Amino acid sequence: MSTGETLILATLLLPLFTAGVIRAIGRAEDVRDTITLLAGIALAILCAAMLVRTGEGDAPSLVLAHPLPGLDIAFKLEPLGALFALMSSTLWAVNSLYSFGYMRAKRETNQTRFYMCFALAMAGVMGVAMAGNLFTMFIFYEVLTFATYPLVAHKGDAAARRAGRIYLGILAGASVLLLLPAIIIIYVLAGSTDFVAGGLLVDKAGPATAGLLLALIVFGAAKAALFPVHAWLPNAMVAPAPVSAMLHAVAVVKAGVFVLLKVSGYIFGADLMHANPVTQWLLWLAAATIVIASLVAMTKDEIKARLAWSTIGQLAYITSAALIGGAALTAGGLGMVTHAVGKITLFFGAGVIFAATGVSRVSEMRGLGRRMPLTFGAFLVGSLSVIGLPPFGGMWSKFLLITNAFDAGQPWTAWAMIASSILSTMYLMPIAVYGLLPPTGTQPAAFTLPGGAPRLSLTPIAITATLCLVLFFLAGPIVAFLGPLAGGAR
Amino acid sequence: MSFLLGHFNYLIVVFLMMGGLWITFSSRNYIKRMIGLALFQTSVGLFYISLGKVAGGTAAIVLDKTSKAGEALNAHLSPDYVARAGVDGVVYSNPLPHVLILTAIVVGVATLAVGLAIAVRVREAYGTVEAGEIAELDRTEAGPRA
Amino acid sequence: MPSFATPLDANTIVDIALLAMLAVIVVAVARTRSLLTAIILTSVYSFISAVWLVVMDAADVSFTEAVVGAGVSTIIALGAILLTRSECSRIPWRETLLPLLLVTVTGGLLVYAALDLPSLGDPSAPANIYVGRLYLQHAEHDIGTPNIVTAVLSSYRGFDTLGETTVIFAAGLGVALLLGFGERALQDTPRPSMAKMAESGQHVVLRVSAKMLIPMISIYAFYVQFHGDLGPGGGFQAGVIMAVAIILHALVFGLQETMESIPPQLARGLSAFGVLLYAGVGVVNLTNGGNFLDYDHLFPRIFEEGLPDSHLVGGHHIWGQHFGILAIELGVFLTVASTMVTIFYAFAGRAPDLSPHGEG
Amino acid sequence: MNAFIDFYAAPPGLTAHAAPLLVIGPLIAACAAALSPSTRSAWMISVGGTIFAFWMALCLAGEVARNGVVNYYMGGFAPPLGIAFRIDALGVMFALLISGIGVMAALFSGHTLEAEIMKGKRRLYQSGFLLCVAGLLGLSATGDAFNAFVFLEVSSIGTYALIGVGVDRRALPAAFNYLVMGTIGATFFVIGVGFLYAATGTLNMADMSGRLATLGDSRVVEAGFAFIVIGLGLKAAMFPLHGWLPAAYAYAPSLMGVFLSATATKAALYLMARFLFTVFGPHLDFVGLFLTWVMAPVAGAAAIICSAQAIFQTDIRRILAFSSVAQVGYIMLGVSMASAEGVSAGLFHLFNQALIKSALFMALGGLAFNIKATKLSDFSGVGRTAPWTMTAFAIGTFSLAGVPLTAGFLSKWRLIEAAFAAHWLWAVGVIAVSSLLGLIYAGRMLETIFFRAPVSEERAGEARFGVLVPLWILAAASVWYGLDASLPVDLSTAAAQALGLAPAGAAP
Amino acid sequence: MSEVVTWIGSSLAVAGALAAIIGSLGVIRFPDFYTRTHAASITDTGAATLMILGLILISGWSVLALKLAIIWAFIMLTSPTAAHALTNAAYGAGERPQLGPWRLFDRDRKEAER
Repeated sequence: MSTGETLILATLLLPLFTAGVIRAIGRAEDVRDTITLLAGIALAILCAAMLVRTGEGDAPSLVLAHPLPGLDIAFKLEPLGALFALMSSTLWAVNSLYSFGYMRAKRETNQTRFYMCFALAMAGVMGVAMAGNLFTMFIFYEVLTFATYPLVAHKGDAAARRAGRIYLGILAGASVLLLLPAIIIIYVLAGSTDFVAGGLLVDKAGPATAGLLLALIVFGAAKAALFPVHAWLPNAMVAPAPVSAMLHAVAVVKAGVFVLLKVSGYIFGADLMHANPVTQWLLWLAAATIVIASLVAMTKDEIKARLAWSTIGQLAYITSAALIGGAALTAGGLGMVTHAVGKITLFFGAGVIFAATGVSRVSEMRGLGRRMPLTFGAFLVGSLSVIGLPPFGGMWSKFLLITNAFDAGQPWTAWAMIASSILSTMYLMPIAVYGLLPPTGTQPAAFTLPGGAPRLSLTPIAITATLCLVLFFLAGPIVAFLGPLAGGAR
Repeated sequence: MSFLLGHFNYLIVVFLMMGGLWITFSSRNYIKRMIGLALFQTSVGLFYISLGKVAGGTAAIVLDKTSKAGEALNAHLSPDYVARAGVDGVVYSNPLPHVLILTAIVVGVATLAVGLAIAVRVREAYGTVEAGEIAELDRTEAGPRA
Repeated sequence: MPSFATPLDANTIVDIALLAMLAVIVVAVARTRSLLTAIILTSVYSFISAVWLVVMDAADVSFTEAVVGAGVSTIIALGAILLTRSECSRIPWRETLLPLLLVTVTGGLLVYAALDLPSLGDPSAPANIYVGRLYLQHAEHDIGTPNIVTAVLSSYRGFDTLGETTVIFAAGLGVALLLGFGERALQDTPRPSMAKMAESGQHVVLRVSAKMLIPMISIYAFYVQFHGDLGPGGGFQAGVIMAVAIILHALVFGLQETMESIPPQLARGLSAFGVLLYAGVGVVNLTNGGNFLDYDHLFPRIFEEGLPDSHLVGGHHIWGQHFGILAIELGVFLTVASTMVTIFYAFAGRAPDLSPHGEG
Repeated sequence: MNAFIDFYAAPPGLTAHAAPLLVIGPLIAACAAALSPSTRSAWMISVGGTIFAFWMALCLAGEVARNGVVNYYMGGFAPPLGIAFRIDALGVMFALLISGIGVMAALFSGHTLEAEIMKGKRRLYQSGFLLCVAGLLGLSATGDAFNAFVFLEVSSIGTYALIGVGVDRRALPAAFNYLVMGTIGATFFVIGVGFLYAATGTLNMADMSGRLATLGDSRVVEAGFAFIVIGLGLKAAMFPLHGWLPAAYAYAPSLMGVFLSATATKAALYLMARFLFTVFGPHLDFVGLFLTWVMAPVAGAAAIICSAQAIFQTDIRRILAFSSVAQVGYIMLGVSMASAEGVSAGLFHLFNQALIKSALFMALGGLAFNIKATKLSDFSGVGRTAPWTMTAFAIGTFSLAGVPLTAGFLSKWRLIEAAFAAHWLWAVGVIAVSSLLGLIYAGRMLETIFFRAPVSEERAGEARFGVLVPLWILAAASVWYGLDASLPVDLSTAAAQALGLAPAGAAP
Repeated sequence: MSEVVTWIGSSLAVAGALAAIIGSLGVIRFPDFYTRTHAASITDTGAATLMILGLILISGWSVLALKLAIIWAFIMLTSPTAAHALTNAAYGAGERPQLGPWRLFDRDRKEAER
């Protein structure tokens, strides 16, 4: 077994193994939490190693099983996947640290199941990131869905169970009804579902078929939350803050857009994306989603709901990039990373505020920044990054996305993005600004948790906020690294 | 007319079968349903036996054509017919359906015994063997145990 | 192939008359609400169909139908209504519409096909010219029994008969599982069950005639058993007749007395043993180098070589066939007789428990 | 299939007679169990008998892989005179399945009978179970139409009683209805065979098939076909003839739930496939018409309607039972495509269903010691108190709903693939919608079991070890065949070929 | 000679059949349980005797005749016993014979049926 294969296998098995260990030693809380954290760090290191190898032009691959003739569970690394894996694993490690503080502060029950499912979800994410064909990707995509269901329904009360049902209903339903048939059609047409540079379906499907397939996949990958399959995301916000932060800003939703990016680049290829008649309609729909989601976000007072709607809008950016194809894919990949880091910072902040004070409404947060300067400072950084202002990573991705949209002759999309950026300023900035600089006479809410924000949770916020800044300078290398994606698509 | 004569058996047997089936379907009483089922199965046997009848034949027990019984049998059959339809100069009916129906009759009585035994147990558990009343009891009484 | 028309001879006239009677009986069974009447009519139905079967040359089937349909079935059904109820409810006419539709459609399909069948008695009908005829031609040589039905039943299609014996065994098993082994009859006295009427000492006439009848019936059962090669009959019919003798004993002398002579455990064991015997004969053939149930290999070759040539028919040993059939017929006899007794014990030993929740 | 060539070890003498021994082994074991002195010895006989049958099935698999078809003449009489066993890849697949599930059920039976059956009757229960195994195995091996009827009855007669003798009195009317419907089904089958006999003069299926091919179409043959299909449809609980099934499976003692749900309806389906493709063959006009215009729509309706019905059941076993009927719909859908892909996908699905359903019923039955009721709400929070049992149950449920990495997913994949190959787009829709419904009832069960608070304080513990072993073997098989389905796929592909079906989407 | 014997045998058999029909008529028409049982049992033995005698004459001196004779003996044993058991059981169950002029209980019966 070559090093590359070992690496892939280790990346895949580490979270699974962690889940098993967590299940086995659930009672010993400290040991369990330490193991989670160590596993996160180890996974991040593994992913970094893979990223390096991929950057060197090496493409490790592994075939795990042959369920059916011509249909393998196979893995193959490429830049976008390596990036996605590294991003997710790093943020998992950070998020683990955050979870300890949050979960203990909130005295949540069933923590063992919580961490176990988290680890399983990470296995799903790793599988999606490294998948070598659509079939494998679908499998791990579903693993992700089912592993996160217990996290959404974590509380176990009626509201959580209902949200869990909606979550599972939409995600699994869409994937069974739309995504799976699409994959099978691709399999029947092409004889395999492998990701091929330049597009698997080139010469194998006409524009009409490709259009149908594209529509099936875009709506079938409901994790990308394009209108009208977005409804699960605001509902999933009943979950504890670390879940919302990690999964519904990073892993799950990004898995959705990641699928779209991969499908655009490696299944259809730029030509088929342009040739088929459906792309245009979908782009308009994405543009509409961008604007409408931002508008809805403005009406939400509940901070997590506001962030969730914001996420829907931001995801549609990346969906648009995937639909445009070509060089836009690079921009989409970058956007995926920067948005993830920015949004997780925001969710961390919201979670800390809630844990410390029990406040979850924007209108009640005025002046809290005085008591929690670090939290609100980081929140401000995250907001700026998500809006797309320098000197944070979000700026480059938005810039590239918008210019690509203009270049590709999609001015409507570009203008929607610009409008949405303005709107996002309007719904994000007030939170941090009023928090730090409240109108005179505001009485900030009191701490309900003795000692204020949980210490363990503050470090992660600082880390991710710093990352937002670092990404501003890393944007160039990342774009260069993702180059093969765009090149391959041409 | 001769067509009707040739198919009269089948028509009546169909009527008998359907009579049995009708009793089974329409009755609500378990015992009556079993009776209907028994009639239905027996009638299917009659259908098979009708298939195996050979005109002017005798039971499939080997007979010497020179014996008294054999001669009596062949007395009112044309030699041509005997040569065509007979084996060694004697016309027999087809034994195969008989064998099959022997088996089927046994299956019938086995089914009847088990069905009636279940009916007896139903009577003990529910106090009735009428399907409607049983369904009513199942609806109204929760979590019953026999 | 010359076309064939069913002759309008005495045979056909009797056939038509009997079938018409059967039709009338079926209508009567459907109309009556008394279950007792229905059971008696069904018994009559079986009896008339047994007569009809003789007209159709199906002597063995007729025999079976008479002992089973008119005999044992009736006894079981009577036992069942004694333990349940003897009236059935009136069916609202609306509820008869769907069954009527189903039956009409099914019947229509049957008539549709039946009118396409060859005429009754056609010797050149496909059913009669192929396998059936082959049996008539080969049975005496292959098997050596004059009764071809027995030859087919126990040798050519002996595997079916093994299945049939198993079905009977399974039925006995099922009834015993559901109703027990009549153990209640052994536990307590007096018995408020089927045997009630026979229990008091008044029935002198019954007792005397039963004492005469039971040995006669038993001897007749053995006659049927061993005469199966030559004439109608065989293990199955004999077993039922034997069981009837035992049932008669129970009816007249009381269930407990019968159970003392033939314990339920014995009956149960024998019914399993019968199947074992049958299957065992098959396995013996296997070990002697033949196929399953190939009685030609019932005895090892060495053993058979010492036999006089008189047992060879056309260079072919019918000796094994003869004894093989005897052995399996014995297995059938044991299983059938003891299973019928087991079933009777189960029904008769079940006191009518009228409380809504009986024993489980 | 080639995997089997090296994968058996039996003396040649035994291999030559594996076909009858497959049936006779359990049959003799049944008699021995009835005669055995104690419950425990009966249990051991039961396990031994089923293992012997499984061994014989493996031997046959090796023979079939080597020679294609195993013919065995009972009594040494070649057909059409005698009864012949004719075992091809399809038959071997069912023999393996039935005997394999039989072994699992026998292992399971030791404990479950203790909980559910009166003391003195357990031996007889084992005996009846073995008879049922023998009957179903006979069904999968026989090449004679009337012999098939006999085995149909051998497997059924005892079963009717076995279903009725439980702790739940509702099992009794259920068993009675099953008996009536089963007997009508079997009698219809006999009528059908009678018509075919009238048309061909033979009872051997292969012989019949040859004669029918030269005979062509006639009203007698059509009626025979109709009666055989309706009769077997009743036995197989083919929608809309499934009315008897939910109650029978739901209220029966667990052993019967485990074994019957996995095998009984499947065996009837097997026989139907035999008649559809071997005896009649899709080249006959009315068979083709029937497949396309009757069976396929009915199967689709079953898959959707019964899945929907399953969602609204309150009794957990009834959910599973309705799901069984829906799955029969899937299988029928595959079969009705009359293409090699469709039939093999249907058979693959059938194989998975057998594993899944027996595992699910086994998990529920394993808890019968602790949970005396069968309502879904009674299982609230059991996932916490009996994690091992319920994790296996969850795996089974996932496979049932067709979640990836389980065998159930792959078979649905194959079905959809086959539907595309046959250009039956509506069938793809049906499977997708029905899968979604399946996800809903699966989710409903799992949510109650894992995410609701336990109903009572007294903790319902794990199933016994003796139950967990077969349960986890079955659950692990579901996962294993989700990762590497080569065995069932090979088997089902070989089986479809044995039915003489052409590959490629030749269907209309 | 044999012609004559066959004729006699046939007429006996026909006479037996007629007796059976008359007996059945009695079963239907007689007023109460005991008279009906009486009609049934007496024809059962009488008609059977006639028929079997006729059949023996037709069959001639053979094993068949012996078998028929055994059957006759069997019927003579069982039929009266069965009739006895029936009436005995009926009497034990409280069924009483009806006494008095014919017309009266014919009318009674019709009223009871109404």
